[in-house]
Amino acid sequence: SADVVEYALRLGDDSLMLAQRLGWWISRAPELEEDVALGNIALDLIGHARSFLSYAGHGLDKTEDDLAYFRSEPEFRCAHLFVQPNGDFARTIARQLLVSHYQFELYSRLMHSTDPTLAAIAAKAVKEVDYHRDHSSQWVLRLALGTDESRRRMIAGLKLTWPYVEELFVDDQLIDTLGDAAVRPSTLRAPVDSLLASLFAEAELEIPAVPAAVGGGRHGRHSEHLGYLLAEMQVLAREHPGATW
Amino acid sequence: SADVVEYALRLGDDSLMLAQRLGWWISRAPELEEDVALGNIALDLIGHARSFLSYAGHGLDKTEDDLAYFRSEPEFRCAHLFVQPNGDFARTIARQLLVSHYQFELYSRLMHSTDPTLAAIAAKAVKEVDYHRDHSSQWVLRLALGTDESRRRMIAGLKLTWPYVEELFVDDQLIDTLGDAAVRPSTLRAPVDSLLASLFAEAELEIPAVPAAVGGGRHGRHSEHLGYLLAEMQVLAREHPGATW
Amino acid sequence: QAGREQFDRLISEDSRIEPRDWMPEAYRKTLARQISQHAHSEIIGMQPEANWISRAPSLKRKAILMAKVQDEAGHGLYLYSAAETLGTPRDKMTEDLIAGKARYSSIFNYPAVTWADMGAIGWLVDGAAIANQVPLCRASYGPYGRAMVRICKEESFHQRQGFEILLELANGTPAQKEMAQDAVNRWYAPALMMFGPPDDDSPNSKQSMAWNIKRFSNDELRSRFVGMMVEQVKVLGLTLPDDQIRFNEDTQQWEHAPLDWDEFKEVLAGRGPCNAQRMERRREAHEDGAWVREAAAAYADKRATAAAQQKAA
Amino acid sequence: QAGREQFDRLISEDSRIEPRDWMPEAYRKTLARQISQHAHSEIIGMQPEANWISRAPSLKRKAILMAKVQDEAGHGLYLYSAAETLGTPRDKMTEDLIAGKARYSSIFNYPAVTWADMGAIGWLVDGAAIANQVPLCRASYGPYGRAMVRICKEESFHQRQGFEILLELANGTPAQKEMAQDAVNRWYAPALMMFGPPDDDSPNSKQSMAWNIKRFSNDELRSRFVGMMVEQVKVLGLTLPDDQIRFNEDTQQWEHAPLDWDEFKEVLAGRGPCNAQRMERRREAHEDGAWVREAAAAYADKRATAAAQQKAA
Repeated sequence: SADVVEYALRLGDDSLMLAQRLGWWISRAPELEEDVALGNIALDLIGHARSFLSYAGHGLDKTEDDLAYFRSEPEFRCAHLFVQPNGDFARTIARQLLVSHYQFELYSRLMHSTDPTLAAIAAKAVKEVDYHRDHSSQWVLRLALGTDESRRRMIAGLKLTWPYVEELFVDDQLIDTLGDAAVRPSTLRAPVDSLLASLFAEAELEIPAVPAAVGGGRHGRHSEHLGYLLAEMQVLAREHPGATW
Repeated sequence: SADVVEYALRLGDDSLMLAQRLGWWISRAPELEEDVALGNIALDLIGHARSFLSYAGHGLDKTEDDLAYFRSEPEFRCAHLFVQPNGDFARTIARQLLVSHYQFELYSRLMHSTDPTLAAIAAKAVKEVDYHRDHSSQWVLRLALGTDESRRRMIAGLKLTWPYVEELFVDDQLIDTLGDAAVRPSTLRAPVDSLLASLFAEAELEIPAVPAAVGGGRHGRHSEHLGYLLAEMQVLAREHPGATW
Repeated sequence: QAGREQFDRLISEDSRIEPRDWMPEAYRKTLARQISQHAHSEIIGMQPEANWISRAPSLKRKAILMAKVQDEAGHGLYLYSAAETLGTPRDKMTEDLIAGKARYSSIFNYPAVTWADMGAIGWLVDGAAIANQVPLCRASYGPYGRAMVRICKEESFHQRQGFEILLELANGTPAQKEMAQDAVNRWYAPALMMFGPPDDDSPNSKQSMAWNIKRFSNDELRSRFVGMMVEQVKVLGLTLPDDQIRFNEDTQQWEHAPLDWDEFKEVLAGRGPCNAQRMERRREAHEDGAWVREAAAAYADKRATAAAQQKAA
Repeated sequence: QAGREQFDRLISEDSRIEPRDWMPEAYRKTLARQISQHAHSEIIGMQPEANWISRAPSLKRKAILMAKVQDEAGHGLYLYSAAETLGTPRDKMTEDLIAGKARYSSIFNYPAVTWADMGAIGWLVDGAAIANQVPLCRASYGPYGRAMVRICKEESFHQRQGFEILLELANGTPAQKEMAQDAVNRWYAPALMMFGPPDDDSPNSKQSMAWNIKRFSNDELRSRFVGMMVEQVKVLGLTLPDDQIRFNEDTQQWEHAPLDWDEFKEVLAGRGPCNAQRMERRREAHEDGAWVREAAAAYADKRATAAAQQKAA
């Protein structure tokens, strides 16, 4: 249905944008092991994005590439968090921490979706996201408890990222309509908060006291960052419309 | 003639690319006075670019915007120096120092070109570039003689920029053909070197001991930087082909 | 006491207070807050427009936009200078901004997501700014009034450019026209809110009016602005997203649909779409520039010392 | 003395030398230089391809390219480990690279300016690398040979992917086909030069062959490679930019046009198009990552200390 398509776009666009961001690190990470690790995460995310976008494309008679390369900015459905700039390694890790905890809770429920395709994609993705969650949690501990400098940066990275968390947990009409085919975002807040709370306790970190930013990504209202990301991501495909690669 | 068109593209593309780079600083400079100063320089450069590209466009039945927004990467004729990344303020100043000394010597000769349009554009531009030269020279002194940190950065910025100087002074077939309509790049090397030598003496700086990079920009062989710059610069215009703004 | 009398006299004559004149502490504080807030707005206000410099769709528009954003830095400079005459150094004001202690106009916490926003910001946001600022050219504090004269001249120029951008889009392709209408839809209400809360919810206005800083109430200015816009939007061939605009013959005021003051307060409290981003960018530029400012200061010191030694020798 | 005899015996039997075995200092040095240079090439070689990750024109290609560049980081890791068994720690090798004291394959000093370069690099550059490396799987030093086995497997996979990219382009639109031919034209000669200078100008080859590190001469490998490419390019429907390729029945070797060894030496001396850029990027990543590595080390120390204390208590 059109509603499932819309929902699949949200899930696919989230992962696509974050994969695009993470790809930047490959060849620039603090150590070779992280070129590999961040590359793995980006690859997993692009895999999830392809599954969700292909599924959405079925309903629209479009390919995953039509959707990734030939939609304009307001047609994307990603939340703002996924498009946030990489910043330094700590900021990237902060974003990854929040995303992976959110996605883990989401997929571990979505695998019971009444929509069998969504359920199948989620069942596969949840195992990978579990590793992402572990990767970012370990880094949060290292950075928060490592040196003064790394602690300062970890705190700053969390602070810059925190305003974009709230949007992840906002319900809307689409969610009401989809019923048990989708996962209700607001139900994910408590489990995510509780896991983060125990990690933060171990890392001696506080929840940043910063106001939430207004989102709107689910309805095509994006931050100023997305335009640049799309200009770069789509440039070649758009230069050769109709070509195959 | 086609040769003058080609030459005007070189001059126009140089200034256009540097204006595009400098525009980034407006709203990000180290102090408000520099938002204004770098903005002025960028504006001057975009003015020069428009003059040269309009002139080139005459011969090609194209507008300045056709040339800026609808050429593909190998059709641009800028030298690599003008497309180098901004880096920190010191690197931007290093690039500006080299460009403005080169352009000053170039335009102060080109104003005697046998091509009256080129001569007129150069005569106007040379006065503005004289200010650019002064602006960057003053900053080189401040940074080189200011603090240890600023000196370290100034030296690093010069070192990163130096490989791209040599390309500016390379003659080729086109220059031979144009005769007195153009300025022979190799003749600019000595005056530029001598002015830089006295500035460097005052700033207690050395010419960086780094090898020159192979250029090729005049013949459409660009560095990896240009593609990104164009993707961003051209994205909107290309999304709306045929539109006016 | 003589100072107080002179101050009161100057105010009652509608003359100008100058930096060396005696002034009540509350007057000084009100002005310092207002002028620095205004300066901060110019500086933060550079960001949404700077966002389109690199992507401006023609070289002419790119040049105009660069010049405009650069002018805003210039306005910031005049205004910080004016505020400095009240005793607060620029550094301190900048620190307050970075630390989140100082305010700037909430409108800049909305994103500029399309090129048409360059038109809508020029036309609506600069338009509202001018409506606010023209009376400030007669503000009782001399340096502020004079800065405003200069700024208003440039702002009208900017507003005309914004109007032109929209006009070009509105007469362009269907996609361009749609982009223009969408931008007007998004910026209209935030622009109206730039005049500040309704008069019955604006406790400080009265004192500012008594001091000849403010000349008209928030609602008066807003009403006048709506009246201008409703005419101009017809020339554009676009519409304002408000079907309740009408001229009330009784009050001789333009009326409009109620505004969402809850949203205004949310954004003011930091919960707008771009508050965090704007502050981060400003902080980053300031911190990244620290070594440059230190170098310039150290170099100036060295030169001064050398000059003094030369003189002594 | 016993060590020397054992070493000579192992070499003459074409057996493997292992890290704990005695080995001549020159053998150790030659290998350490060769393996670390090879590792550096993997790491610097990530850059031209990483340059297209964000712009890859389909999601499938984006994923394949990401995986490839990531594999190169993995190859770097195996090779640094192999080199470490000869006594040089990874940090030291990295520092030498950053300081410009260590070499890497010159081919990566050319820019990857179009998407077709992803094809040409895979097909020609990885192709040449494989031709070079397959014999190294039998290199006398055990850890090197074993690393090469693993790497060669992945490289052939990469080469096939490069070939597929070119095949798709060559069968695509005229613009795509032109892009593919242009990339082949640019990468062909640099790829041939990857085998190193001609045999009469390669003074160290003989010793390396005596030690069973090298198995074939530079020219032999190059000739064999040209023979493979000249067949494959027909399948692509493209041409190699060399009209002098022919099989010499007398020598049983493929011949090709003379190569511009002056350009090779220029690039080797740092005067290629991208030498400065590649080094800068690596230095920047290394320096920007220093605080992360320090944090990880400090955290590991704290954990170890805490564990030790717990054990003691």
